[in-house]
Amino acid sequence: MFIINCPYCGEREQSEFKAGGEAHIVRPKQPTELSDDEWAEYLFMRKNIKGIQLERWVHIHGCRKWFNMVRDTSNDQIHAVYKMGEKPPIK
Amino acid sequence: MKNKYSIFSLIKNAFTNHENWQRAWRDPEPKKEYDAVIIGGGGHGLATAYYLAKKHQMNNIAVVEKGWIGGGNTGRNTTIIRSNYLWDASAGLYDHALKLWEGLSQELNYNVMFSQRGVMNLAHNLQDVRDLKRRTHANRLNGIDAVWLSTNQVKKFCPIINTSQDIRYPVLGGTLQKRAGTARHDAVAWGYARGADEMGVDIIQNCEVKGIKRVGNKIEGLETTKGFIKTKKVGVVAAGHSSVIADMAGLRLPLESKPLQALVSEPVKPIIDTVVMSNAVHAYVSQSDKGELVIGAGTDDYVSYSQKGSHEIVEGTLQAILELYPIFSRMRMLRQWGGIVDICPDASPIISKTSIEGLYFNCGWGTGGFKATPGSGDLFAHTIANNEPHKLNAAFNINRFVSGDLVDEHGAAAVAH
Amino acid sequence: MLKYTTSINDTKIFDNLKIFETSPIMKLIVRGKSREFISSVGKSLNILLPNEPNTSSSGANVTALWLSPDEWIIYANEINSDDSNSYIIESELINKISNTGLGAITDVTDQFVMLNLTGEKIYDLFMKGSPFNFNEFKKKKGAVTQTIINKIDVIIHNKNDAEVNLFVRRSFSNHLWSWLNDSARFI
Amino acid sequence: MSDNLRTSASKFIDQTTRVSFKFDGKTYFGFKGDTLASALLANNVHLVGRSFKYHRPRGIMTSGSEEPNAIIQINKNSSVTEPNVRATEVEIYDGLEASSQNCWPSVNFDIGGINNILSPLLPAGFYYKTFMWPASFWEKYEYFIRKSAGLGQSPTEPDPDIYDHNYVHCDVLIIGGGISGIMAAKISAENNFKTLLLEEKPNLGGTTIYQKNDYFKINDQYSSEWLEKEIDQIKNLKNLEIKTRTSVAAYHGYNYLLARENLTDHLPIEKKQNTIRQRLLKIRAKKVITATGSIERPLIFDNNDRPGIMLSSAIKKYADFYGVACGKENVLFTNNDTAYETAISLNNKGVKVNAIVDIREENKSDLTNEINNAGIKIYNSYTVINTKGYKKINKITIMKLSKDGKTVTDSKVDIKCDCLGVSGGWTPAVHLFTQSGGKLKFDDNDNIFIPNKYPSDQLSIGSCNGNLELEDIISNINVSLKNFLKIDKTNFEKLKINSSKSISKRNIWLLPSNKTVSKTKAFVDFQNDATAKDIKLALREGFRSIEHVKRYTTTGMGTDQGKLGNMNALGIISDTSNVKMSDLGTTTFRPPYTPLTFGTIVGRNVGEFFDTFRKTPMHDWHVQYKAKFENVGQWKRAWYYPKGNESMHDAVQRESKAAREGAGILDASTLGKIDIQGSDASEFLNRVYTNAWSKLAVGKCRYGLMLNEDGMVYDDGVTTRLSENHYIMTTTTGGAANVLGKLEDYLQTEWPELDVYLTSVTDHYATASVCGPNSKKIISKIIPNLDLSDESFPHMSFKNAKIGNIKCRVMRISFTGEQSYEINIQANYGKSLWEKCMEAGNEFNITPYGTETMHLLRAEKGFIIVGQDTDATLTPIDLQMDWIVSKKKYDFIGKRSLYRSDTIRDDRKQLVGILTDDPNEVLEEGAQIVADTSKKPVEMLGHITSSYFSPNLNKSIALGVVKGGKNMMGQKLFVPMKDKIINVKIADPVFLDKENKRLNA
Repeated sequence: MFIINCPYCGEREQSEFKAGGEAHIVRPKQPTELSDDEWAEYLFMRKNIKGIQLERWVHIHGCRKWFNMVRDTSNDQIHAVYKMGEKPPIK
Repeated sequence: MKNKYSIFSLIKNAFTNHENWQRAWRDPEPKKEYDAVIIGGGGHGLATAYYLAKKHQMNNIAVVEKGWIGGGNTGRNTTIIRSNYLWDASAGLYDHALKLWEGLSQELNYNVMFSQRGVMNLAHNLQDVRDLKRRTHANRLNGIDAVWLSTNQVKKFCPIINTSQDIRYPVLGGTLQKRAGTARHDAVAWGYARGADEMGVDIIQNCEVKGIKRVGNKIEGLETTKGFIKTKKVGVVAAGHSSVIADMAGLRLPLESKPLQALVSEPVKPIIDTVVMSNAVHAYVSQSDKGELVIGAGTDDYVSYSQKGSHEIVEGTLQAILELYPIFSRMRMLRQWGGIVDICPDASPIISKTSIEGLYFNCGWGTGGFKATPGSGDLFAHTIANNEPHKLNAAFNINRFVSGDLVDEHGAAAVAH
Repeated sequence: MLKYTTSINDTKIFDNLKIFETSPIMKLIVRGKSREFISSVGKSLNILLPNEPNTSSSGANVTALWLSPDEWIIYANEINSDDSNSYIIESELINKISNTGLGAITDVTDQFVMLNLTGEKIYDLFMKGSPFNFNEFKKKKGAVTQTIINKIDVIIHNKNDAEVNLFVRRSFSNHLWSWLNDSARFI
Repeated sequence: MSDNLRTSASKFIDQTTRVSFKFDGKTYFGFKGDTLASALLANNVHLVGRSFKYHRPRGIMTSGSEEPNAIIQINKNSSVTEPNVRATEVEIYDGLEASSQNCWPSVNFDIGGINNILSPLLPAGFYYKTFMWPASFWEKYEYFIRKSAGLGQSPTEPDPDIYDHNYVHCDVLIIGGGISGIMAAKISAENNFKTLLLEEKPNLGGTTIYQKNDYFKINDQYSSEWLEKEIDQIKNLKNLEIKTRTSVAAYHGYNYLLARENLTDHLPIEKKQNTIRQRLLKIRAKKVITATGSIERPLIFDNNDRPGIMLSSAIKKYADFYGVACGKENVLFTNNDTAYETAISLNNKGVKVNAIVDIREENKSDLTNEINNAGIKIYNSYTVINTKGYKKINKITIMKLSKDGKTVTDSKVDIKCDCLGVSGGWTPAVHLFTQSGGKLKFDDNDNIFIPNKYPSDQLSIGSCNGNLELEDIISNINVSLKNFLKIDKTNFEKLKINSSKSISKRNIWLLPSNKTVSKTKAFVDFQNDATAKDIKLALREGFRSIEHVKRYTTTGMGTDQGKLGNMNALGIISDTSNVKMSDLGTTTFRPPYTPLTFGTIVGRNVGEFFDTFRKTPMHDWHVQYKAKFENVGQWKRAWYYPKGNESMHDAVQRESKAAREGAGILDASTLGKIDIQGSDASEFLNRVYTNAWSKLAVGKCRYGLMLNEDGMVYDDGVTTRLSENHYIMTTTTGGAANVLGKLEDYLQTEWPELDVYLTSVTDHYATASVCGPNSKKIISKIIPNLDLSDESFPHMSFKNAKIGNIKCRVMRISFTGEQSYEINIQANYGKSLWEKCMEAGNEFNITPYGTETMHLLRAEKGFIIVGQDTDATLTPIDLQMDWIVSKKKYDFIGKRSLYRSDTIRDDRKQLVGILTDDPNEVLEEGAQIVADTSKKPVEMLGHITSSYFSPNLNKSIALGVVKGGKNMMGQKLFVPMKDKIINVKIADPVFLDKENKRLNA
């Protein structure tokens, strides 16, 4: 079980959080203008990286805020967390 | 066959103190070129190679495995085999596999210990009842031997289940597929490996793929830790690592790789002689030939390749086990482990050509791939050999995620264990 | 007239531990972001809304707990009568905040059951079902945390040495209550 | 067999308290402080079990949790009996009952012993090679395989004991209370770290605490005496908590560890009642110090498994700690000095040591002289080639080793013995370290794997770190702890230490004998009967990887998880296949370190606490009026209210009629309620619902349908505009939490620019829904001053109201098709409101109805239930709800997916009404629908989603999804059941009051 440093509440146990998958997949502003392929890319296709991944988490049993995380999926080491809308810390 | 297995060969070899058994498979260095290369030496990959050689006369082929064969999900799963799926496409796929299981030990001359001890799926709320009845009706019409059981029939078939109606999520009934059961996971990989090797397939272990060479839209070969291997056809059966391989070819897949855990108890004398699954409370249990209770837990909600999951998942599963089997409270967990499962949004697999000529993917089996091993291998071999899907895996193409024609076992029936 | 029926309405006493429900206690969720919002709430309640995470601030009539950067729960320090559910503070805030578009005010008086726990054994009890690290929390008067106890969401306010107020959603309160009592047998 | 081998008094054993216990039905006596193993040995009982495969007689081999043989069943009682318990860990108490396992009829005469004779036919993996003919026979073979496999018996009754959990957060966790752990604990605690010290055994001090040997001294005292003083001191340190009988089971990432605290297993039966048996500690430590010690290795030679063959260190512990001699004629067989310590201990107690067989050519150490002085013969450069004695060893045969150690020479020498102590060196217990993700390196000098890379803030000290000698242990602790705890000095820097050094070394993994390996039975994994020849066979057959060999031979897969066997297996593999140990690597050590009771893992989360339940404010009323309940998510919802011994069907028919003819009342408090405020609230609703909201007037209600981004129906409910910028949304009962989560997600991550606040008020309101022709009259009695005229309070509108002083909200909305009012009031007034409604409705025969009747009533009107009529594969178009999908809106969640090539197809499954030709035939929900039953496999067009007998229409009705159903109105189809085929036809899904007269009546 990880220890996650919620950008708002500080270090908490993983059981207070929920994972939300790959980060920085922006919802298309004009979905109707996308082809089926482009829409499928947004909807289903994922990098599913082995290694350093940027992903979304929410402090569901705490402040209910979504935030982003830099995590190495090969060993589960968390390198950083950052708020929604912020740029990922260079790493 | 160079050394056929039987009671007689055992007796014969006993006289020479078993010093004359030959290798089950060779340990060759890769050739310069193959007609096809399978990436991934798990059950599905080895079965694919076996059927390519057996049914499609492609003998100049290789299986490359970055570790040791059968070391991935093949050797880590809870070995449940069943075909009582809801949708026609799934039923067709999994029952094709089940039929192959029924003759597999003889086909391979290797005892995979396929044990048709039956699989029960329990219902714990009214919607479960609707969903499971819906499935049994569909199964019946698809010629699959699943039947609905009342709570009393459940109790009769597996007396140690707590069917009291006062518990938190009482058992309201269930389904039973008698032809379903379990098999010895390692034996499946080893049996297919031995069979494929016999027909000339090179099984190359400790050989990791580092890159995929393509010219234009055509596959040219693979960069591996044992050098470059030239080939025009590559079948990827890399389970949790599918996305990693896809990335080498510049593809993205609709997959997420998540930790799935399982555990076994200490071995005891026979106490439960069937397989019981409960999606609602997340408990899957059977007893191995060795006497261990084999228990499947759920997946974590985050992507991970660490082969470790969180303890809370295991705890939750054992809570459910004790809710249904209070008598197991004093049993002890002997071993717990994790695997990496690649999950599709619709919880159905992909057995498909790709946009790249000569590149084929077999992935997305999620938590339920073992049961499909022979069928998956057979159909993937067909797809690779003919560059066209078999009618049984046509529905499991990658394009369904674009067109929207999903095979949503997930939406229709919880988790596809 | 309508009878007032609380969810727990019981008091349990163990060695070094006492638990009971305090009611009726007015509770409001206050949402907003702007500085203007903060000061306006502050004026109406004459307390400073705590902006430091996991803290609280207390005034003459109400206590405010930090829940998130734009969310606080405010609860009355004294119980109010049970034959009315109109609160001056609420209407005051609705005028000053909701109606001016500065933020949102929501009455959650019965959304949450407030349990009061006193005694040396409070944290031994929590340890049985909460992954939260109370080592520092218990030393910090006024500290606030949202976490889980036996899989149920709770808000915990360190009111005083060996005294906390615990907020739990009403529909979960009976289950939490019986779990707390069962656990208390073993501390 | 009853002769007493208790040799000397031991202060660790309370010889004044006799404890009586039963083993295999026979009564024995031991003392307080004995383990079952020590007590049995004191009674000269070695034979305690039979091996897994060959059923060979096996005796006690070790003194700890690594025991592979002495695996026994505890207790007869079917609810508390426990299989596979290690006799070496059980502390005896009065009334303890234990028995041998895996033998029949008895451990002394076991039919299964036949397998030993058949063993030539049972090499590694034999079962993969046979039992294949005839194919159909596998189940029969398997039946017998299963019967002979397995060890003990599972309980067959529920466990009466209580288990518990505790979360623990500390600065420094120290695992292991041996000399290293104790020193570390003192240093840590005295430097103000909140420290927790865990020891799996009942006492602290490890092996040092009974070390009384002139060649191991600290500050000129016996190391044991010195350590005792240290232990007394640390017991009073305020920062230090010490737990014994507590074994760490798992070491996960981020220093998260699980430990099992054993509280009652050692207590007499009467003291075990109504208290916690075991507690699982969930420990989060800032720093972890692993001091788990090391495990002695057996030596691998022919017939090395007989009862009476034990680890040399175990013999020493039984003598020094328990005051028990394991034999009267002892021989030690070793490749290192520790066996000499054992010999000295035995000799000092006057226990006869016949000889020491040492594979080393020579041995220069202080201990050697001591042995010589004692006149004990040492056979240097000799090895044991065979042993005799079926149920107890009585003789060994030794031969001289060749220079290269590959063969034996000269003549055989027989040595008589009833106990053989073996020592193949020491294996650091790195299990927890590797579980945590730590990487090992191989030390060729001592032939051990030791910690190399730490994955988290942790440290290994003592012999688990490869420091096998007292002096190294202490000096290493001084150095490493300073830097680990960032302190400048430790308490132990000026100790005076004398410790005998073991200089000469010789290691032979598989000892040669005068027979070829394939003719020997040299056991590597004792419990699973895996022998050296099995390993060689596996390699011969091409199983190269260590994991392959493990799985093929089952080495290391017994209940001891290879604690004794794995290193020797690796060594043999390395020698046979000429791969360096360092390249070979180890198998993965998986949690738990020692088997962990299911009950302990689950704690008190059983029965009532298995899962949370949620209750509405009216719950107690429903109980009082005998409602049957349905689980909906975590909620307990009233399902129906049987009167007297009314059946469910009759109750539901009665409730349904009453609701349409008089009045009905439903507890709708479980529906999710989300308070939505902010200047962009309307825009927000436009984006999350398929229909348009901007134009909804204040005071009006509207039904909304929510999709997933994939276009499939996700949730539905009525949302009311309370004021310009204030809405209240209702969701399905099961969907509430997910909907709020999903909305917050979009708000925070996709549309942060929107000024909208969401707050759950599900629990704040109790909701009573009164419906039926008399509903208006009833409401007017409860709220007299509320204008209920259709003009001012039409269907789909809302009013604030007061009942006495209590504010409430009244919505005129209907899920039944009847005129219907929903009163939302603060939860604590809910029960009273409900009672008021019952009272006011009494004259109109108001009837409380549950979820089942609700489902029936809405089905009569063709209203869907998300999750029952939908299954995440249906779009609103499929549901024939095109009317609710705004064509004008630019975008909403899921819109784009509705226009994919397969989602716009016309032949998708669509929701339709279904009527049976026989109006009394009620279809089964889930039954499939077909057009043509002749061709196989039958093509399924869809299935029945909802089905009821409607008392108001006096016929059966059903909803279902059918391929292309919307263009098949009136078409005849079939529902094939197991035993019959039911004729049906497609109908309009609205069966009752299509014109909605009743709503406004």
